Amino acid sequence: MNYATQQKLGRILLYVAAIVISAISVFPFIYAISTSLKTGSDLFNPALWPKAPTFSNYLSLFQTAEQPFGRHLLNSIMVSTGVVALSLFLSLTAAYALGRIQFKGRGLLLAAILSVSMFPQVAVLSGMFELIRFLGLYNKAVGLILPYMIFTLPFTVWVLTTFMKQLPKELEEAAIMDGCSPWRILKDVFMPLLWPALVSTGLLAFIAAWNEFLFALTFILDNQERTVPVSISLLSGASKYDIPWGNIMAASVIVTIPLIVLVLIFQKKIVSGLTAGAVKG
Amino acid sequence: MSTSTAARSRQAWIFLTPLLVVLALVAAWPLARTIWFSLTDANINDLSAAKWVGFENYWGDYGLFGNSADTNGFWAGEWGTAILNTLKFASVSVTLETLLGLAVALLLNQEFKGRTFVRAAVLIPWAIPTIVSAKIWGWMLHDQFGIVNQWLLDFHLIHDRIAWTANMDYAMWTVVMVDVWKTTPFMTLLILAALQTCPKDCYEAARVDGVHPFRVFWNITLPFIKPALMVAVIFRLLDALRVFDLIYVLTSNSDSTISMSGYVQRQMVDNGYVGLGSAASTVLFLIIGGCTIAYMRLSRATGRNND
Amino acid sequence: AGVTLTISCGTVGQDYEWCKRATGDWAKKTGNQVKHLSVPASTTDILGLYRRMFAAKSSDVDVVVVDVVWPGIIKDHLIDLKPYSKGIESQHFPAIVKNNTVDGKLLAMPWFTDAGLLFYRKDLLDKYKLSPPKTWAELEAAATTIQAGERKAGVSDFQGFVFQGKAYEGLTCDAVEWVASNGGGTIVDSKGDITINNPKAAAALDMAAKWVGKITPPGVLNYAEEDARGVFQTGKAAFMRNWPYAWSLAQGNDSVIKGKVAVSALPAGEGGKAAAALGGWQLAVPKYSKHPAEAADLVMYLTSEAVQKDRAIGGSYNPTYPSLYKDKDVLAANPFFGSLYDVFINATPRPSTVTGLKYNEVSQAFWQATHNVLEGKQSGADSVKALEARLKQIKRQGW
Amino acid sequence: MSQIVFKNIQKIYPGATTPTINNANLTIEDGEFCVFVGPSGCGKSTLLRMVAGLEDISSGDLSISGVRVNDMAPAQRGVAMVFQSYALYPHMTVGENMAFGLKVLGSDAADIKRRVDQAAEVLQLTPLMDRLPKELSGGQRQRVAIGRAIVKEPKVFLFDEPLSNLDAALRVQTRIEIAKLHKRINTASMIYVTHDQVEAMTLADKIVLLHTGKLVQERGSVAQVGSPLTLYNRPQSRFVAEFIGSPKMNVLPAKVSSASSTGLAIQVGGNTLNAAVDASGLKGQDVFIGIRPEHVVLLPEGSSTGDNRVSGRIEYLEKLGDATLLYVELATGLPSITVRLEGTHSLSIGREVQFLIPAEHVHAFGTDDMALPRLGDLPS
Amino acid sequence: MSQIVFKNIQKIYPGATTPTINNANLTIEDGEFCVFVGPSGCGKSTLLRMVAGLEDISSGDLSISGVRVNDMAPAQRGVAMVFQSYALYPHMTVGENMAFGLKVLGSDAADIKRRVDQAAEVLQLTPLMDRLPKELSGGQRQRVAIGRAIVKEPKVFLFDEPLSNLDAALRVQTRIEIAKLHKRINTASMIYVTHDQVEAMTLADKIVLLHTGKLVQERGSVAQVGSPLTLYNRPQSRFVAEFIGSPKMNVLPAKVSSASSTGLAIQVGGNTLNAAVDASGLKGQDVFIGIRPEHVVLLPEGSSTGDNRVSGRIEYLEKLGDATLLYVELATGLPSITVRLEGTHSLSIGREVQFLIPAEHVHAFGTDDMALPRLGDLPS
Ligand SMILES: Nc1ncnc2c1ncn2[C@@H]1O[C@H](COP(=O)(O)OP(=O)(O)OP(=O)(O)O)[C@@H](O)[C@H]1O
Ligand SMILES: Nc1ncnc2c1ncn2[C@@H]1O[C@H](COP(=O)(O)OP(=O)(O)OP(=O)(O)O)[C@@H](O)[C@H]1O
Ligand SMILES: [Mg+2]
Ligand SMILES: [Mg+2]
Repeated sequence: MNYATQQKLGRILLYVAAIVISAISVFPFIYAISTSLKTGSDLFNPALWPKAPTFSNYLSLFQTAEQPFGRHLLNSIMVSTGVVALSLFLSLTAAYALGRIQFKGRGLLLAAILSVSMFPQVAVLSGMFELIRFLGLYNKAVGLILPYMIFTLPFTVWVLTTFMKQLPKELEEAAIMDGCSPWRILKDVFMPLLWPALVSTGLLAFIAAWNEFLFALTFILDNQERTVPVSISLLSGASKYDIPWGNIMAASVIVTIPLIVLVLIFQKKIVSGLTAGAVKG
Repeated sequence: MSTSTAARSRQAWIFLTPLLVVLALVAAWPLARTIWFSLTDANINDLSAAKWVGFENYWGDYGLFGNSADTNGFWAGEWGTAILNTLKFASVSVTLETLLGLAVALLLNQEFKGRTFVRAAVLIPWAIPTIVSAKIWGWMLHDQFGIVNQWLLDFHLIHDRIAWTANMDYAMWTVVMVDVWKTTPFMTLLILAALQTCPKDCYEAARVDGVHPFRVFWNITLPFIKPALMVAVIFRLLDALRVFDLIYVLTSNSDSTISMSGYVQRQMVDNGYVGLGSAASTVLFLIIGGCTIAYMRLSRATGRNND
Repeated sequence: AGVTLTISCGTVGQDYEWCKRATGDWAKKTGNQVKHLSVPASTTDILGLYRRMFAAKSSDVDVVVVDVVWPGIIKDHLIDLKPYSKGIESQHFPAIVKNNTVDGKLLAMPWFTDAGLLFYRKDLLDKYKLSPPKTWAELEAAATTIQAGERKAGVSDFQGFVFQGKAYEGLTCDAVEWVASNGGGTIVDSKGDITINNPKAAAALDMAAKWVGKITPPGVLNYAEEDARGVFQTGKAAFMRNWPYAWSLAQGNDSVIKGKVAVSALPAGEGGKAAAALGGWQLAVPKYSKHPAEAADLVMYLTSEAVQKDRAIGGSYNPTYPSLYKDKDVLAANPFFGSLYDVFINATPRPSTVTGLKYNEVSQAFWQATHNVLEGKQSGADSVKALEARLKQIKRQGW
Repeated sequence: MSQIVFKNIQKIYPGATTPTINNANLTIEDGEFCVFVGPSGCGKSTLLRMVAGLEDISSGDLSISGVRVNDMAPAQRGVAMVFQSYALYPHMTVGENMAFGLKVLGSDAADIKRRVDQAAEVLQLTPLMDRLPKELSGGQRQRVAIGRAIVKEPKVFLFDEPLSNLDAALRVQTRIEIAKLHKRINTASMIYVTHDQVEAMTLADKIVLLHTGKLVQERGSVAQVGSPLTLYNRPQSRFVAEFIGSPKMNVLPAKVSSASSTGLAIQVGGNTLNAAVDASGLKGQDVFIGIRPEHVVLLPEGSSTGDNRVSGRIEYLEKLGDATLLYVELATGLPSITVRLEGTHSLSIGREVQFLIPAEHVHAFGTDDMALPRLGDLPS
Repeated sequence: MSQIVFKNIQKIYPGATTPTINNANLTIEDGEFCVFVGPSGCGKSTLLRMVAGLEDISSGDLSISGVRVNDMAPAQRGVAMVFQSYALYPHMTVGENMAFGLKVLGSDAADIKRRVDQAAEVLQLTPLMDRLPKELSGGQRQRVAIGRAIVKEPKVFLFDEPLSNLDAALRVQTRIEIAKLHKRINTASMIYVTHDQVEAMTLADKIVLLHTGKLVQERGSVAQVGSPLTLYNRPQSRFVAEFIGSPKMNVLPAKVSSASSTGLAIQVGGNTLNAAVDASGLKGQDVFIGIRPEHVVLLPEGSSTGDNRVSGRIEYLEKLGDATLLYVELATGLPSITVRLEGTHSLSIGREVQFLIPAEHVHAFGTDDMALPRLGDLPS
């Protein structure tokens, strides 16, 4: 087989794989969309497409004044953005120290940071509850940013440290020779090169914060201040046993969309910032 | 490198301070509380009435280990099963996720039309809240009106509906499958970022050398992404060992699939035994720590440490 | 200008609408204000939330809804309503009042009640010329006949009987019904003695295990209420054990079984008498409320006969006043209330009050033991024996 | 059998407006040692990478051993390459880097070891075999890159500036090693990119000089192809003449006083110079004459003036040990010229000196910058 | 005021057992142009990086302008550096790369633009200002790296092989540009690492030649410090003699027949040679004599034999255009020697030839490899 046909075949395989993977990934989401367009007994019908599609599930989400879903969306966006911004900032600076400077106790520190996220969330809940009340952050959406650090920080610090380590030493040296302060090196030289890592970890941290349930449920009682996962869990049907599938699916579809938008926005950054051309060998 | 090592490490601590302050703030108190509670008989009903009991929660008639109720041996008991279940779940799902994540990341690293779309599509499973996606899958896998059984029937792949989440032979694998579906994007995204750091010229050298793509992957790509891969696996491992939501929603906290976190949840929240639950958390913490160290040792041993 | 109370009485949907209406009326009447605290849909989540708030002595909520099995669990955090009830509790179902009374304190006022019922397809019973089953054996026989017939007729996945078999509180309810109706007692008796290790209880569990894979899909081991209803409401099952809520949904306009459904009391066991698990909700006032008097007044108002009647008519909530089951307005709206009066008044409570703080653990051990039997991992006899040992360990020095 | 033929090769980098390589036509014979030279950025690496298969060919045909390879995978072309950026595998030690290509081919372990050890010996890498690339000096990295190619003994070698970071001694030694390698495997063709004239001159069977800048568009990428001495002695254009030779050729504008097929007489700043070139094709009165610094002869002080003599003032002077470079200011209006004298001389800046410009060493270029054919029997 | 003093400097890389730099003592005067040369891997870059502050000093003192800088941050030392591996910022364009250092210093925008444009002009980078490093050729990257240092006009310049990827013309031009820069900012000291002898010779006020291998341990890192011609004419040791000069000096073992302070007579393969060296300090009968290829004189065919004459057979020959290199086999037992002849000669491989080895050009080394002082007035 010659190279050209081989390449063509490779392309075809590539597309097939891409289609299969996308299909598997997206299918449950499609299913969620389809369910969100169903009501009543139609919900129990396995058919993919609803008999009588309706947007009533979406409308009802935004029509309940006591459960302001729109407001909850805003809260979630605010909290998650805050979490990402703060944890990226904190971990970027820390990663610089941990990844590029050899100092005593570095390994121990990394281990300690990692161990923070080794406890199950329920276990830290009561302590955290006391802490939140003590700090006066109880019942405030922004107050969630702080407790969320407990699970985003170890992750972002570790990932960024790893990536930071891999940048060529010569670049930092060149920047040092140019008179850059460490902060400047971080900001002007490393950060642009770390975009793929920053965006990836940022997205993952965002999603983690966006989907967090337990803290959000426990630390917020005020209806105005809730975040979406809790909001979804508060959706209920006509009675205690009746699960409002249609509404839940509609809400899930809505909460997933901002994340898709984020991915599309940061798309380019996920693949860029290569170090090509920087140094020899 | 650079000038005085002392000056550099001073800088390091300056850069670390904000992080450490925040971490101390959010983590120190809750974690200390957990460990302290684990040595008391605290009950959620009245935490202030907690009494020091030493290691009774860990060892003894009513403890995690050496519990007199484990008449059929420790591993048949509730806690023993939880440990086994969790280890089984974590090892299988993390392995699968890593392999699949790698494959998908390699795919996404190629240039092709529609890459943008696929990249967004691949992330969707991770983006849907766990509780919701578990419910969607629960619904899709429902033995009677789930679409999966329906399709399998329609295509004559099975002739009886399968009770995916109820049948104990399938339940664990179903949970693993859903977890793989859900968290592969996490691996994918991190690996993809790592793939971006591989220098292009090495690939060119390999191409000229006629290195088989598999070999390129094994000898060039893998060493490059290994540090990032390790971190990704560690965090997946951490999450998998603490799995709770997914199992809880899909199969409920039944003894056949209960995880260690599920056990903690059960003791601490459902039963209110904060002391015992905290002890279980602490043991879970130690097990996770042990697994992480074992994993790091193992992967360091299988390759040159390029630190 | 009055005080502001916060009440947690259900989330969106019907519960919330009714609650809001009634509290609004009270607020207008008394000049106070009422805020609503929404809680998650899942009962477990609600309880977890409350317990954490109580542990923090939070005064964020003044009136809480309380599941029928909770009074024992949160007894230390609720005020005694006796001083405020002025004896009105005697007009409610005594079983519920007893359930709500711990150590002589009336911790919660009954708000509405619930009980397990048998739903069946009267069209199919007619088709196969069967009468509604009075015993489990009859149910099994009828289900077998109908299932075989329907499958032959082409509905390949038709099921005889569906219930709640998932390892959760719902299974405890179902299994309590089986055991109690078979004369096997209530796990722990009112004195606190563990009674579950008896042949009748074992037989009841064995009986249920026999259904699985025969008249019941294996998937039932992971069914909650909605799963069962889903199967039943799509016309794929002949019998269903469920709560009254399924009634109005099954009779809904888009339901394929609309008009083909009937409800009856659950069957009885051999030589036993029918038993229905007691469900339902109460209202209570946490100790940490800053306005206990006003809060108690609100509770009394919400649980008053007039309000309950309203809710029964408009929302099919089963009232806790026996008198309302004879009220013709109520009966007009809910025809089966009358025929099922006995079921409601004799509903079997789970051993929650007596086991107090440890109820959840007891229930867990029980449903797990039942689940094991349903799975076929253990025989009923082995299972109840092991359960007894487990319960003894849980009990330690006492409940 | 590894003849390499470039036919109308063109390369336009994505995003670029003008081609980097334009209309390149070239044949490298089986077993030939071909050196690409040219100014920085002229496209030497690009051309080489096209042969390797690492760079798409925008148009034209490239064939190796008679087979069109435009669409053939690099691995199938049977080439080995040394990269300008080294492209060492950072996770492999020096030894592993060198062995990797062979391992991939499935050679047996003993053979690999033998070949790697031998190459390491030659390149003085033996003590470094267990180091990682990041622990090497620049020159050491370069040697590893060379070693990696050498051990493979392919049919076409591609070298991109393989010696540019080596010291003189090692450079000579490695150069000779490469020449020997070429002799030994005498069916292997080599393409070698360098900017070092000595390397080009000593190694090449054939030198390919590439144009840069707008000449690429005007005249195609290839400026001249030929043996080293042909390029040195008979440059086809002023571009070639100025590029080959170091220090570079002095070029002066001149007025023609007489021109025939046997010679050219010109006026440069008042002096008459004769040039042994065939000027029969010359049009117009203006020419440029060229004379290499090493061909200018210093006349003893007080020599008589006459034809082919120029005088000037030493502006600056560099002593190289074995030679001395003079930068001499001629009459006003003329560029200053460079003169290379053998050995060390006791001259000083500011002194007036007189030179002989031998007619047989004078080059002449028309206003189109093309050279007039030189007369006489020149080595090639 | 930017004198740089190395005092007993030692560098041991972490994990290494022997020092890479050992006992280096050296003073670079204010405004001096100092070139480090030495074999590949001898520690030139390491030494340079220590001045820059990028490499810890294991022991010893380094001072700039009289201040000990061992622990001073690189940025405070007032140095600019060109890296051997370029180290361009990959995400910045050529223009941004060059401007970055100035921006960091807070220079005003107009000034930055002016200086960058000017440097770009000199380095022929103007058309490439908007490209990213990955879109540049090797030589172009190197020029950007140089540009980045030049624009900063610091008081100490550090260049690590800045020209190694440039073609001859550009190389000369950039070299002159650097020399001019040095003249212009004549308070700036420069340290320049190169392996190119011509560069070293033409640029250096002072050359520092470094030892490699076990000589580092035995004699310290610095082999000899001096002006270019001193190193060429009066190498202190055989190491220096062989390193400086290209092709390298021929060294032959010899037996002493007579030795005095005014000369040395030796026997090489049956011939008697005289050397103009002060042999008074010589111990023992064995010496090595050295003669540079360019100092060997080809005698016309049939010349009479006599002192200072050797004959041999041409083994191999390289034509460089302006010169010819002969590799000549002498009597058996002796290494073959290299001879450099000016111009092109009609010699062929295999021919027997006779050479004169002028006594005044002969170097002699004791068995300890140290040179005997040469007599006469040699340029320096
Ligand atoms: N990080 C390191 N760890 C260990 N050894 C190193 C390290 N960096 C350099 N070396 C070794 O130190 C020696 C000196 O290196 P250096 O880069 O200074 O050499 P150099 O004189 O610049 O050589 P070149 O001319 O080849 O660039 C070399 O033998 C090299 O292998
Ligand atoms: N990826 C690219 N995109 C755009 N232009 C490029 C790219 N790579 C190289 N070029 C340009 O193409 C021209 C030729 O580059 P090439 O690397 O072939 O030069 P070279 O002759 O090898 O030069 P050097 O001797 O400096 O290495 C240069 O002007 C360079 O700027
Ligand atoms: Mg190049
Ligand atoms: Mg170096």
